Amino acid sequence: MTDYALLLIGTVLVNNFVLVQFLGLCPFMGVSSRTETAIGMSFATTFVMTLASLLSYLVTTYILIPLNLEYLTTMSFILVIAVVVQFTEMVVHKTSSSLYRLLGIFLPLITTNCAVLGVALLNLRLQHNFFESIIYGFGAAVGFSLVLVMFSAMREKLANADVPTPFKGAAIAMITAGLMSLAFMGFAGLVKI
Amino acid sequence: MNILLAILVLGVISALFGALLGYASIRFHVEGDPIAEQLDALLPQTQCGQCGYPGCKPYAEAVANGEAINKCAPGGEDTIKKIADLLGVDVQPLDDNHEQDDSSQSNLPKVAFIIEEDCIGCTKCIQACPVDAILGAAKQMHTILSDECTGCDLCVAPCPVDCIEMRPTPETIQNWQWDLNKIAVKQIG
Amino acid sequence: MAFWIASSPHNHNKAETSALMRLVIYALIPGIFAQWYFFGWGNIIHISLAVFTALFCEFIVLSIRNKNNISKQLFDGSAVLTAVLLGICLPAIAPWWISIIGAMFAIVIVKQLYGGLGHNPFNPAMAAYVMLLISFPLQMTSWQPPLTLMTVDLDFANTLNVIFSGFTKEGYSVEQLRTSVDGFTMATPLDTLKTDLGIGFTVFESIEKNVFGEHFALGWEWINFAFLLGGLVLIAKKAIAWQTPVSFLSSLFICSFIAYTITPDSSASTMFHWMTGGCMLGAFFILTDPVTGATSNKGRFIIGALAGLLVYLIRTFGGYPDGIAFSILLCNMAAPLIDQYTRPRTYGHHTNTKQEEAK
Amino acid sequence: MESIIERINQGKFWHFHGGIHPPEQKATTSDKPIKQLSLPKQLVLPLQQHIGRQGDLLVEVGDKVLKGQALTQSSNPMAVPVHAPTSGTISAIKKSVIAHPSGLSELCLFIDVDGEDTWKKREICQDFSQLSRQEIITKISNAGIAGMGGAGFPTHIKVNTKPDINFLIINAAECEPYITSDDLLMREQSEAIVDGIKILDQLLNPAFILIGIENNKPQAIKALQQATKHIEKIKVCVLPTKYPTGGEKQLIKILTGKEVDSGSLPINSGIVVQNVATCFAISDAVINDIPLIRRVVTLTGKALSKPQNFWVLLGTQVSYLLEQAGFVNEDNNNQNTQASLQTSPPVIMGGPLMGFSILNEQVPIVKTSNCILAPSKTEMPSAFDNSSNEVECIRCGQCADVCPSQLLPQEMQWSAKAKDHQQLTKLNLFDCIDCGACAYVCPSQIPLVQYYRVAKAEIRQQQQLDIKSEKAKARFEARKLRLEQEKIARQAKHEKAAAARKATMNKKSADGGTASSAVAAALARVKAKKAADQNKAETAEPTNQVQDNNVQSEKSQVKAAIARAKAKRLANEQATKPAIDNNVQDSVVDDKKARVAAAIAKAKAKKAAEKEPSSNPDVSSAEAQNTSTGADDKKARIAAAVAKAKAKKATKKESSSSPEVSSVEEQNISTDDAQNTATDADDKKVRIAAAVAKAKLKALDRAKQASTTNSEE
Repeated sequence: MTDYALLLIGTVLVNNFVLVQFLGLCPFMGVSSRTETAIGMSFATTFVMTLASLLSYLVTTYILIPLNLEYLTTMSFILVIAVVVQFTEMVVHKTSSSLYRLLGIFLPLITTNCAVLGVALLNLRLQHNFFESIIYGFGAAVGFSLVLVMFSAMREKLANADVPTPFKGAAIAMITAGLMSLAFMGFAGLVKI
Repeated sequence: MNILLAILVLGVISALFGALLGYASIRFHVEGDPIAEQLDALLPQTQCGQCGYPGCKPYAEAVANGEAINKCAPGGEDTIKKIADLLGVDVQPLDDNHEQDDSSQSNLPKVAFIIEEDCIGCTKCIQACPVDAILGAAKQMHTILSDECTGCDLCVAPCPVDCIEMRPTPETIQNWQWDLNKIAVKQIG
Repeated sequence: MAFWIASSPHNHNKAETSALMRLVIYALIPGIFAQWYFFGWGNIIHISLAVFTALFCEFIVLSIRNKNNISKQLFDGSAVLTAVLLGICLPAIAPWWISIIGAMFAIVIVKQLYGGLGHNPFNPAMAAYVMLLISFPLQMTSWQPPLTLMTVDLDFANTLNVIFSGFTKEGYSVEQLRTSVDGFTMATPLDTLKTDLGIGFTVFESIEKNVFGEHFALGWEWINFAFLLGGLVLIAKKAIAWQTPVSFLSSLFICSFIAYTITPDSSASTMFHWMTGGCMLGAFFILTDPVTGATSNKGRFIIGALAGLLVYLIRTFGGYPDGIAFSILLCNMAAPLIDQYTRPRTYGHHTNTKQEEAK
Repeated sequence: MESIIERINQGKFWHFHGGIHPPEQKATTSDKPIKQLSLPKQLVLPLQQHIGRQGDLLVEVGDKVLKGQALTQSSNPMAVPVHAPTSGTISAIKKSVIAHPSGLSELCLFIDVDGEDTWKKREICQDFSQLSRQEIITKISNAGIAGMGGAGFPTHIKVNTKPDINFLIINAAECEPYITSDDLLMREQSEAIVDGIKILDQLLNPAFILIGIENNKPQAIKALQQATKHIEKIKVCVLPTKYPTGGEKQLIKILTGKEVDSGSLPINSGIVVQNVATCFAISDAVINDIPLIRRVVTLTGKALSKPQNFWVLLGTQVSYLLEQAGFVNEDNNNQNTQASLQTSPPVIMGGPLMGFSILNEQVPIVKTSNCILAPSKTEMPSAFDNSSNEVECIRCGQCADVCPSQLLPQEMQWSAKAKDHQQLTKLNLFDCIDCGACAYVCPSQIPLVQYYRVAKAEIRQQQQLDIKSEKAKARFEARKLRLEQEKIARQAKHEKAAAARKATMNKKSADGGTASSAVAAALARVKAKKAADQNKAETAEPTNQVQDNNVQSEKSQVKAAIARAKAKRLANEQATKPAIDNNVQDSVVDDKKARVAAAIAKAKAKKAAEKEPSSNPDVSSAEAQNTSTGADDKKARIAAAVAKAKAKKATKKESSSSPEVSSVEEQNISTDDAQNTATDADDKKVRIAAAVAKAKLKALDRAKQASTTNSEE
C-alpha cells in the first residue's frame, strides 16, 4: 500500500507533470487567467486523465497485446482520449453552461493536451499494472490541477501589477511559471522511485 | 492478414465508442444558448444603433455568435470589459470608427435639450426617439424628459429646424465625485 | 483667500516604509556578527558585493522605466534588504560572481520585472538563492567549516583572495580548505547528518563528528540564536507579524517531534532542526516578508505551518540538505490562493465572506 | 440581554477590532470654558444642512426676521426646517459656497444682522411629561433638529420609531483628536442634556439607556454621573480611549457586543444612537422652545493664537471665527511658500481624521460642523505638502490590523487602483466607514480613504447607469410593442374597409344599383385616401390622375367628381409643403401665427449665428421674439420652412470645403429627403442609416479636427 502512496506523492509533487516534466503547458497558460476557469478546467482534466489512463490500460492489455498489435497503441490511445473528452464536453455543457462557455475552446483542446496522451504512454512504458496506472493518471491530474489553480490565483493578482508593457500578459506568466518550476525542483529526490 | 485484423479491431472499438457517444449526446442534449440575454443585460440599452445594429438586442445576438465586442460606443470601455469577462475573451480597445461617445469635456453624460422657441411641433423627433423620451404631439410644443433620455442623439438629425442640442447634465452635490487629481496624488510607478 | 483642498485624514503617524526596512536590516546585524565570528569575513564580503550590485541594477531599471524620484525609491531599503539576505545565505567562500549573478537575478528579474516594490509574488532573495543552487551546485555547496575546525587561518585578506581567485595566499584550493585534519571534507551539520543517515549510521554515531560541536551544530547554533534574537526584537517593535514565525517553528517542532518519538535513532532532535541551517533566518526575516506573504492572520498561520512541513520533508527525505529556500518559494506560490480563501469576517457579515459569497 | 447589563455594571465592555491611538491634542481647548461670541455682521444659512431635502422657503428678500423665526418649513419628512439665528433682514437668497468637500455652491439665505437680537414669541413648557408623543415629535421636527455628531440625519425620523426599543445609546465618545465641543457641553450643560435624554426616554421607552463616554474626559464623566445619579435607568459607561470609538457601529459593538448587520440601520436591531449635542438641542427645543440656531464649535490648531470653544450661531462664516480666535497665517509671513497652488495652510472643518478642508473663508458653520482646525506646518506636515509622497504598498498589513470594520485595505487599494469594481464589492468596500485609521498608519503614506471614496462614487454611478439602462430597455420594449399594435390595427382597418367595399359591390350588383351614392362616395374617398397613402414616395401629379381614371371606369360620374375634388385638394396641399412633411392626415388649421413668424426670424438669425460661431443662440432667439409682433398667416410659415431648408443646405456647403465631405452631405441631405418621404413610422433601416451617417459625419469631423490638431502640434 505504501508504494501506491509514494507513487501518488511522487507523481503529484516530485515529477509534477507541468513543472517538472513540462507536459500540458498550453492549457496551463491558456486557462489560468481566472481562478474559476482554472478550477473548472482542473476538474475536467482530472476526470479525463483518470478515465483515459484506465481505458488505455484496458485496451492495451486485453485487446492489443493478445492480438500482438502493439504498434496500434498510440492510435488507440488517441481514439480513447477523444471519446472521453467528447463525453466530458457533453457532461460539462449540460451541467454548467457558464463553465462550458468560460472554458470555451480549451475543453475540446484537452484531447490534444500532451499531459493526457503522456500519461497513457508513460503508463505503458513504466509497465504499471491496472491499479498503478489509475493512481498514476489520477496523481498526474491532481499535480496538474494543483499547480494550475495556484498559478491562476497568482495571475489574477499579477493582472494589476505594474509590469513593464512588453512583459504584460503571457510573458510575465511564462516567467512566473519558470520560477514556480524552480521551486518545484526542491522536491527532487523526495521519493526514490 | 494482420492488416485486416488491425482494421477490424479498430473498427470494432470505434463502433463501440461511437454507440456510447450517440447515446450520451441524446441524454445530455442541451437546447438554446442563454448567452444572448446575458449580453443584452450588459449593454447600456441606448438603442442608438451606432454599432451598426438596430438596437441593443440584435447587437447582443450578433456578439453571441462572434461579432466584435468593441462596437458599443455609449457603453465605452467598461461595457467592453464586462462583455470580455462574460465571454472570457480578452479586452480590445473601443473600435475607432465609432467615436467615443462619453463626452470628453465633462465626464457627465449628455442629454438632449429642445430649444422651445424654435420647435414647430413636427413630431419627427418623437418618431425617432427609441425610448419615447420626447413629450409632445403634432403642432404642440415638444420637450425632452431629461432623466429618460439616454443621450443617443438619434433625434438631433431628423429635426428640420435644428432645435435639439446635446447638453451635459449640471454637476450638483449629489452627482459630484471625488476625483483623484484634485488632490495632487502622485503615484510612484 | 482660497485654501487648498486636502483629503482627510490630514495627519499621519510618520511611519515610513524605508524606516521599516532599515529596522529589519538592523535586526539582521546580530546574526551577521555571529556569522562573522564563526565563519570569518566571507559572508560580509558577499553581502557588500550583493548590496552594491542590487543598488546598481535597481538604479538602471528605475531609470529605464523612468520612474519619478528614483533616489527616494532606491534608498527605501528594499533592495539593500534583499541583497543582505542573499549575502547571508550564500556559502562564505563561494566565488565572487555567485553573489553578483544572484543579486542581479533577484533585483532585475524577480522584483523589478513584476513592477518593483510590492508587486513581486516571489521573495527575490530566495528565488535568487534557489536559481544559484540549481545552476551552480558545486560552488553553492562548498560550505566553509567553522574557523576553529579549519587548518588554515582565514583572515580578511586571505578570504578576499579565496573569493576572488579561488585559492588562498598559501595556494590552498577551496576543496583543501574544506578537508579537516583527518582528511574528510567537512560539510554543514545538516549535510553530514543526511549523508550519514543515508549510509546507515544512527544519529548518535553521526553526532560524534566534530562538525556538530557539543550541542547541536558548531557555529550554526549561535547564528540561529542571534537571528532568533533579531526576530524577537522585530516582533516587539511590530515590524513583522508574529503569526508566521510562531506557526512555522511550531509546525517544524511538531513534525520533528513526531519523527523523533517514532524512530529516535534515525531522525534528528527538534532542537537540532531549529538551530541548524537557515531556520531562524527563514522564520523571522524571509517568511515574514509582507509583500510575498499572506495578508490575513489566518493565512499567515497556514503559510507558516505549510512551510514548516515542507522544510521537514525536504530535510529528511528530499535531495537538498536545507529546504528553507524551496519551502519559502512554494509558500509564496500558494499565498495568493490561500488569500482568496482566508479573508477575515467583516463587521456586520455573519459568515466568512468567501462562504457568504458562495452561498 | 441580562448578561449585557451585568457586564456593563461591572464596567467590562466588549472591544472592536483595530483602532488607533493618535495624539489627542485636546488639552489646548479643554481647559477653557465655552465663550459667547458677539454677533457677526452677516449670516449665511444654507437651506440644506442635513441628509435629506431642503425645506420650502417662507421668506423673501427684504423681510425682517426675528430670532428663532422659521425661514423654511418641511413639506416632506426628509426635509428639516432652518431658523433665523438672530433678528435682522434677509439681504439675499442666492447660491454661495457651502461646507462640502466639493466646494460647490448651494442656495443660501443671507441675513444682515441688525444687532437687537429680538426673540420671536416663545412659550416655555414647564413639564414635558404631559406632552403627548406626537406633540414632542412635531416640536422636534419644527425646531429643525438634525444629528449633530457629523452625519446630520433628521432626528424626528430617528425618534419616530415604535417605542420599546432595546437600547438608547448616547454617543459622548468624541474620539477624534483636537475636538472638545461635546466635552465642554457636557461639563456646562449636563442637566439640560439629561432632560433631553428623559424626553427621548419618554418617546422611545428603551429597556436601557447607555451613555458611552471615553475615559479621557474625567470632569464630563463626573458631571454626567452627578446629573444621572437619581435615574436608575441611565448608565454612564466609561470606555477606553481608542479612535474610532465614536463610530456608530463601533460604539454599539463596545456597549452591547452586538454587530449591526451590514447594509442595515441600527434601528433594525432595536438600537437608537443619539449624539450628546443633539440631546441638548432636543431639550432646548421641547422645554424652552428654542429651535436649533447655535452650537458649540471648537476652534483649535497651532495656527490659532487663542484656541477655544465658542457658542457659534449657525451661518457664521469661518472668516469671522478665525478672526475671533486670532488666526496667525504664518505661511504669509515667511514668504518662502512653495508652489503657487499652496496659497495658505488648509483650514479643516471637522477633526484631523474625518474632517475635510474648506475651499475658502466664506464657508458658513452648519448644524454638523463641530470643529474648525487650523493646523500649523510643524503640527501636521502631511496636510501641507501638496504632492503626496506615496510609495508602493508593501502589504505590511498594519492597515488591516487597525481597520475597525475588519476589512483588508491593502487588497482594496490594489483593486481600487485597478478599478476592479466586482472585486471591490466582494471585499465589502461599502462597509468602510471612511474613518481614516488605515491611511493614518500606512507606512507608504497611500491616501487610502481617497481611493475608496473615488471607488465608491464610481460604483454608485455605475449602479445609477445600470438602473437607467434598465428603464431605457423597458421603454424601448414598450415602444416596439406599441408600434406593432398600431401597425396591426391599421392593417385591420384597411381589411375592414376592403371587405366593406366588396360587400357594397355585391349588394349593388344584386339589387340593380339602388345602393345609395353615399356608400359609393365613402368607398371612393377611402380608395383615394389609401391611394395617397400607398404611393407617398412618388408625389408627382400623374399618379393621382391614374387613380382617378380607374375610379371613373367602375363608378358613376358623381362619385368620380367627389373623388377628383378630394384628390385635387389633397394635391395642392402636397405641392405647397414639399419640405416640411406635415402630417398629411391632420389638416388642422394653423392658428399659432406668432410662433410661425418667430420661426422665420429664428431661421434667419440661426443662419447668421452659424456664420459667426460665437454669437449666442439665445440672443438671436430674443430678437426673433420682438420682430414676430407683425404676424402674418400660413404663407409666412411655409416660407420660413423653405428658408430654413435652404439655409441648412447653404451652411452645410460653405462650412465643408473638401468634396468628399460634401458628398457625405449630399448623402446626408438625400437621406433627409428620403426620411421626409418615409411614410411608414417604423421604417427602421433608413433611420438607422441616417444615424450611422450622422455618426460617421461626426467621426469624420472629429478625425478632420484631430488631423488639424495633429498638424498644429
